Amino acid sequence: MTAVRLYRTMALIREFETAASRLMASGELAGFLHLSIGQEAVAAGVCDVLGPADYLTTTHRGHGHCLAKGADPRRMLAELFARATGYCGGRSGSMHVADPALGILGANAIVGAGVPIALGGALAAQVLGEPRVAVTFFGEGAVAEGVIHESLNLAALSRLPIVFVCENNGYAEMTPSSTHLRASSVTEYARPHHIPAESVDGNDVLAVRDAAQRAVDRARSGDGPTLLECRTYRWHGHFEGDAQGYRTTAEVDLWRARDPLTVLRKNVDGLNGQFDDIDRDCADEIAEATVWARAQPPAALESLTDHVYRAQEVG
Amino acid sequence: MTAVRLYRTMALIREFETAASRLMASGELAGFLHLSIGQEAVAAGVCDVLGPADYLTTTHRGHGHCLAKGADPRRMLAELFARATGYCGGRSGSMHVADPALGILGANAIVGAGVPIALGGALAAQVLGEPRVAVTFFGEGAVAEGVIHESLNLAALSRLPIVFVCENNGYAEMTPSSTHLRASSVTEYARPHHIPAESVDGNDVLAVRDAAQRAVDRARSGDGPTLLECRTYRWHGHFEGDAQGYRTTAEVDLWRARDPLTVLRKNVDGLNGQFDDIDRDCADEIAEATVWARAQPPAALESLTDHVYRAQEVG
Amino acid sequence: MTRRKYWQAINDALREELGRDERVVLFGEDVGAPGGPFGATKGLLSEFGPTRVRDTPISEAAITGMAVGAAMAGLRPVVEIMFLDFLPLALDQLANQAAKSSYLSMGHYSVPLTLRTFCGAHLGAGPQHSQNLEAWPASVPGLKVVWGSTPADANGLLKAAIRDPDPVVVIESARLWSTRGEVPDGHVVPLGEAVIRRPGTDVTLVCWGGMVPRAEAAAAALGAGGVSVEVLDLRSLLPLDVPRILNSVSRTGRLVVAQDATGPGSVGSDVVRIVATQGFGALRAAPELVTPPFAPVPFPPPLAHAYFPQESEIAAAVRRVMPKEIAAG
Amino acid sequence: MTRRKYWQAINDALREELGRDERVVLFGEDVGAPGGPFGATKGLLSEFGPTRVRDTPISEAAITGMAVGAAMAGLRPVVEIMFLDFLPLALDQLANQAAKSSYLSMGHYSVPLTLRTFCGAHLGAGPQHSQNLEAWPASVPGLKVVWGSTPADANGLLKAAIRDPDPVVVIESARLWSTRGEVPDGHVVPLGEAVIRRPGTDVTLVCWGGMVPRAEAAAAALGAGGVSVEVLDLRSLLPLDVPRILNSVSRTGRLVVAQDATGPGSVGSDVVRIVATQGFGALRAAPELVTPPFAPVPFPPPLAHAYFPQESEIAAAVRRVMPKEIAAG
Ligand SMILES: Cc1ncc(C[n+]2csc(CCOP(=O)(O)OP(=O)(O)O)c2C)c(N)n1
Ligand SMILES: Cc1ncc(C[n+]2csc(CCOP(=O)(O)OP(=O)(O)O)c2C)c(N)n1
Ligand SMILES: [Mg+2]
Ligand SMILES: [Mg+2]
Repeated sequence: MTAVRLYRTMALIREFETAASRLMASGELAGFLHLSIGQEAVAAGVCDVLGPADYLTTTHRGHGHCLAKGADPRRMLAELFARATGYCGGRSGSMHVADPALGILGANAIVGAGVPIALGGALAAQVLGEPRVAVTFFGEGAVAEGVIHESLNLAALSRLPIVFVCENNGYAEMTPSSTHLRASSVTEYARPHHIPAESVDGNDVLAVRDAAQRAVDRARSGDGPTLLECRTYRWHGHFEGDAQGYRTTAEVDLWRARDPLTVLRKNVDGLNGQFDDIDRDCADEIAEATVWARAQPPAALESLTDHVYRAQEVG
Repeated sequence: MTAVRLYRTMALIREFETAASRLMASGELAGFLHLSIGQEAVAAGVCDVLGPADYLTTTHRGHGHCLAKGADPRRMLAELFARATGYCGGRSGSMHVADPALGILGANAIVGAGVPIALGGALAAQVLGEPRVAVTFFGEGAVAEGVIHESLNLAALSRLPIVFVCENNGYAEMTPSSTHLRASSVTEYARPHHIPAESVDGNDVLAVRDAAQRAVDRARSGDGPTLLECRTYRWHGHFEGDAQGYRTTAEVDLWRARDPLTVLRKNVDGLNGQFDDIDRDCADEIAEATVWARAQPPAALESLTDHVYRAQEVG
Repeated sequence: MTRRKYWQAINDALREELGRDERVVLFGEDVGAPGGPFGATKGLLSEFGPTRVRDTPISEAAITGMAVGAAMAGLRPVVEIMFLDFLPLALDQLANQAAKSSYLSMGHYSVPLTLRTFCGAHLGAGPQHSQNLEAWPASVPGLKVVWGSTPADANGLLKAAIRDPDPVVVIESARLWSTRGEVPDGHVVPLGEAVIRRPGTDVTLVCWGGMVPRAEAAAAALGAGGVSVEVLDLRSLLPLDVPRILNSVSRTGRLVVAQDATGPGSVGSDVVRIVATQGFGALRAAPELVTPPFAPVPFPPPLAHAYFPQESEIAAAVRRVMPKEIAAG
Repeated sequence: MTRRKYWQAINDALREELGRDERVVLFGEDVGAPGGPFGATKGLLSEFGPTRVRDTPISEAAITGMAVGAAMAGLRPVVEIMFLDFLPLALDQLANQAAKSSYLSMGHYSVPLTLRTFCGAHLGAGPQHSQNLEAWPASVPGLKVVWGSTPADANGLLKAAIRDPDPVVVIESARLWSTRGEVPDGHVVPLGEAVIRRPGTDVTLVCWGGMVPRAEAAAAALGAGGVSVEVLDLRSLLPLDVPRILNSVSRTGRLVVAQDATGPGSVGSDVVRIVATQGFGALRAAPELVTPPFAPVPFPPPLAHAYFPQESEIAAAVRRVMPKEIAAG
């Protein structure tokens, strides 16, 4: 059943990132960690209407998207732990999860850069006549990067099977959206390209899923791109450790009160028992995954220069 | 009188570029030459409402803009001839005319690149509290470059005193606009940034001037940027020597029939005698300028490495 | 074996690859209906159709990014960046994305894209259309960079690039665009192999791309004067053919590198550095790097001529590394 | 003279320049209200107001272009590109515009802009936040590039950059962010001058930026073992201080360059090339260039540690260029 599946995805992301946050705080993880806690409905709603063959690119804040697309939380945690059995052999960390089996072309640490890469997935589907679509996630801050406008234009001109999903969480690092963008909705940026666009409540997973279904159907039937703006909020800082001087706890609390998991509980009747079970299951799954990942062998020093080239002939 | 002044500017550009075309055909000029014959009304109309202190950036097709801003045709021709007395000492050629005395921050051979540079002029005016505005010219093909969207956004956010002038001549090199852009008007790209925009007949110099006046007034009074689309057409190829297989002579003839100089003659009464005199004067002025420029000393070989740095201390 | 112009040999290679592998797609500014800004893609749109050969808007970053994604998704995209000078606009996608995807994904992905670009040096097109920026891509782990100096190499390197599983930048020379040469049938030039254009015993003269004819001319002139110059055309700038470079210098004991790029951060700087560090014992004289002055490229043909190293300048450098008595000869 | 952390010394320099010249303006992502992504612009917005200190959107190309135009129009803009890895996004504006404006206009314009950027190497932030791309700007005629390795130099070079009439790229090191040192009052470090961090007689060890402490440590360890290493901190990567480099090598006869950048197209490659071509006679052994392997930067700290050259690796290279009997000592 859809609501249960969606809840499960959100709960799993929530548990995964809550665990990651704890692991970072306790010093078990290195590097930068950008969490999407509070934004889970976007990942869950959009990816629910995708199959494993569909392409996906995401950002520095991409754990949720990858998990919702079907990524194994154990191998994702192993990657965060820099373990050899992580998605990238533990060598790339939080910001670069990629998996051909799931169509995940990659998370990305360069703001905006994943967007044209997703175009390429869509182009391949179009050229090869495959019924795949591509979805690219990006933040509202990324809309200031020129390459996104170039990509909207290209997608529109070639009627590429792609869905642009903007997670508008109100901030780019420590700076509020009003400093970055004049438009009151990111959907406005789709208009000049004549790309259909919709703005949805990004904390309402059913609304996100419905809008995503319309967009994916459009793409899959050859009618070209769509842009979805999902209005949401991140509960944690830009990265774990962010002092967050740029916002009030009152603002955060307002959004915590609109927890996407709670919203779904309220929107569907009589499933709280199942949801409680799911919460427990996910907590268990992530606890086990953490134990498993922690116990994995570390990224091998000998792997330092592996796979610089597919054809390993360059010194 | 305005119409006479505007006619004079257009006629001067027409003569200048017609001469340049001939000089290129006869082998006297080197490099690439991109002419704006047929588009003169845009340069004349816009620059007529600017003063020498206002900033301007333009493109590979920028002779008209520079002349309309007040550039000396002799020194411009000298630059095309690669003569030492040209605007850039003859060292930069057709695509890089620049002159601080006229606020010309430079023509540019990189599509789109002049646009953010003009923002800088506008920023300086704003910071220093000077009543200057900046105008940036670009083609409709350049609208596909991301940096233009970044620049629109920045200008809107900072309410910069700038006017974005898009000369929509229907082609980018050998490819028609429909291959580059989905929007039916370039003004659409201004909307998401909440930048006022107007589309005008780019062959009607009075209409261009009126729209430019509104835009410049807005900028000068602190109300921020405007985008103007001027719909026009280039009679010559993308560059001199272009075989132009991508369009019909019928199409060119249609636009030749809408010659901006003729349009002005039709739109104002009783000035044909003056206009004829102006035609003759401009022909004479350019003929003399050509003779002068040709006779100038060539760009000095010894200047090869001059001015790489302002402080010439690097070897 | 056919006699072809440089640009025709490129056109042939593209046609051959589009014909033999339906995963090959072509896109870029003016590459479709117009047949390429300089003719290299003539006829390909009508032959292979608009799904596989596409005109794109002027969006260097996005079209390169699209090529990256398409390559990851199973196509063999060939994207064109009209001038090498515009590469900075595509460089994030090239250096931060294409080059790193295989490494980042621990080899789960590869990025078999080919990026063709045109070095406008010697066209008289001025400082933003004449730069030799080959060292930028050639310094990025994960990329490969090649540059043919003959129609045969332009053809054979391009085909090898398209067939290669890694991202390859293929540079083409305005300077050589209309030069003619034999192109063997089914010609493919393996990436990473330099070639001796002229054997010699006194001095190794390293060059590539548009510089090769000037280096050959200098060598011929010097040969007539009794100095035997070995002309080594790198063809592949990344990876460099270090064994062939060292082998040549081990025989000659003398090295001159001639390039159209300015010195700092250049491929020629690397060649000198590699020989100095790995072939020091073989060097019988200080190596020389012949470059333009450290300045942008001026527009006027006479200044551009003075700017780019010419035969006489190269010959003078060769003479400088020779012992006095022979050099004078 | 005050004891300051590296980032505080940067903050001091910005405050001083904003205070002494009202043409100085600051902009970039998070530089205003947040006080900079890493604190370097703390307090400046409130002190100098939103006209002169601005938060910008994430638009590296446009903000760099805006800085170019602003500099041409009489301001002294200081623009921040958050990580050196993002420089490609700004590179057209930097290399094709800022660098060429003076040349193209025959000196009618100059572009006194300062571009500050942050090298994230050693932060554990992975392959797109850890690159040492200093050679790209340092290879462009018309630009200057500096990189301080101490709080005093970070301060004094930044001020010199802001006062300089030409476009200057100022790199700052994550690795050194919290290191402490004395900063003399009114300190200004002239662009283009290297400094001897430790005098020595046996080997010249060239380094810069985040590498300097490791080179100094290696030199100290070698000194204890009887090898006298002269540590030369370049500080300025463009222009290079060729006289000081050659002078040092003329005294030591031996050269090792240690860098966090990969080898091809690097500043270290240039240093070796310059010494090989201009100081060949002084060289008593093959020079060495110590670099990471030719690969992207891995994320895990142990792998990153293995990737970047450490003290022991540098010391080993120094020993290799020394005659056997001394090196063993
Ligand atoms: C090209 C580039 N510029 C700047 C950064 C630094 N940076 C990382 S995340 C971020 C903010 C992104 O904001 P947004 O797109 O809204 O995504 P969010 O973090 O809110 O999910 C910035 C500026 C970067 N990684 N890449
Ligand atoms: C970044 C960049 N990409 C491509 C080019 C090659 N180019 C020169 S002019 C041009 C077409 C520009 O079209 P448009 O903006 O409409 O101006 P128009 O020539 O019509 O005046 C192109 C693609 C360039 N100079 N710079
Ligand atoms: Mg955001
Ligand atoms: Mg046009």
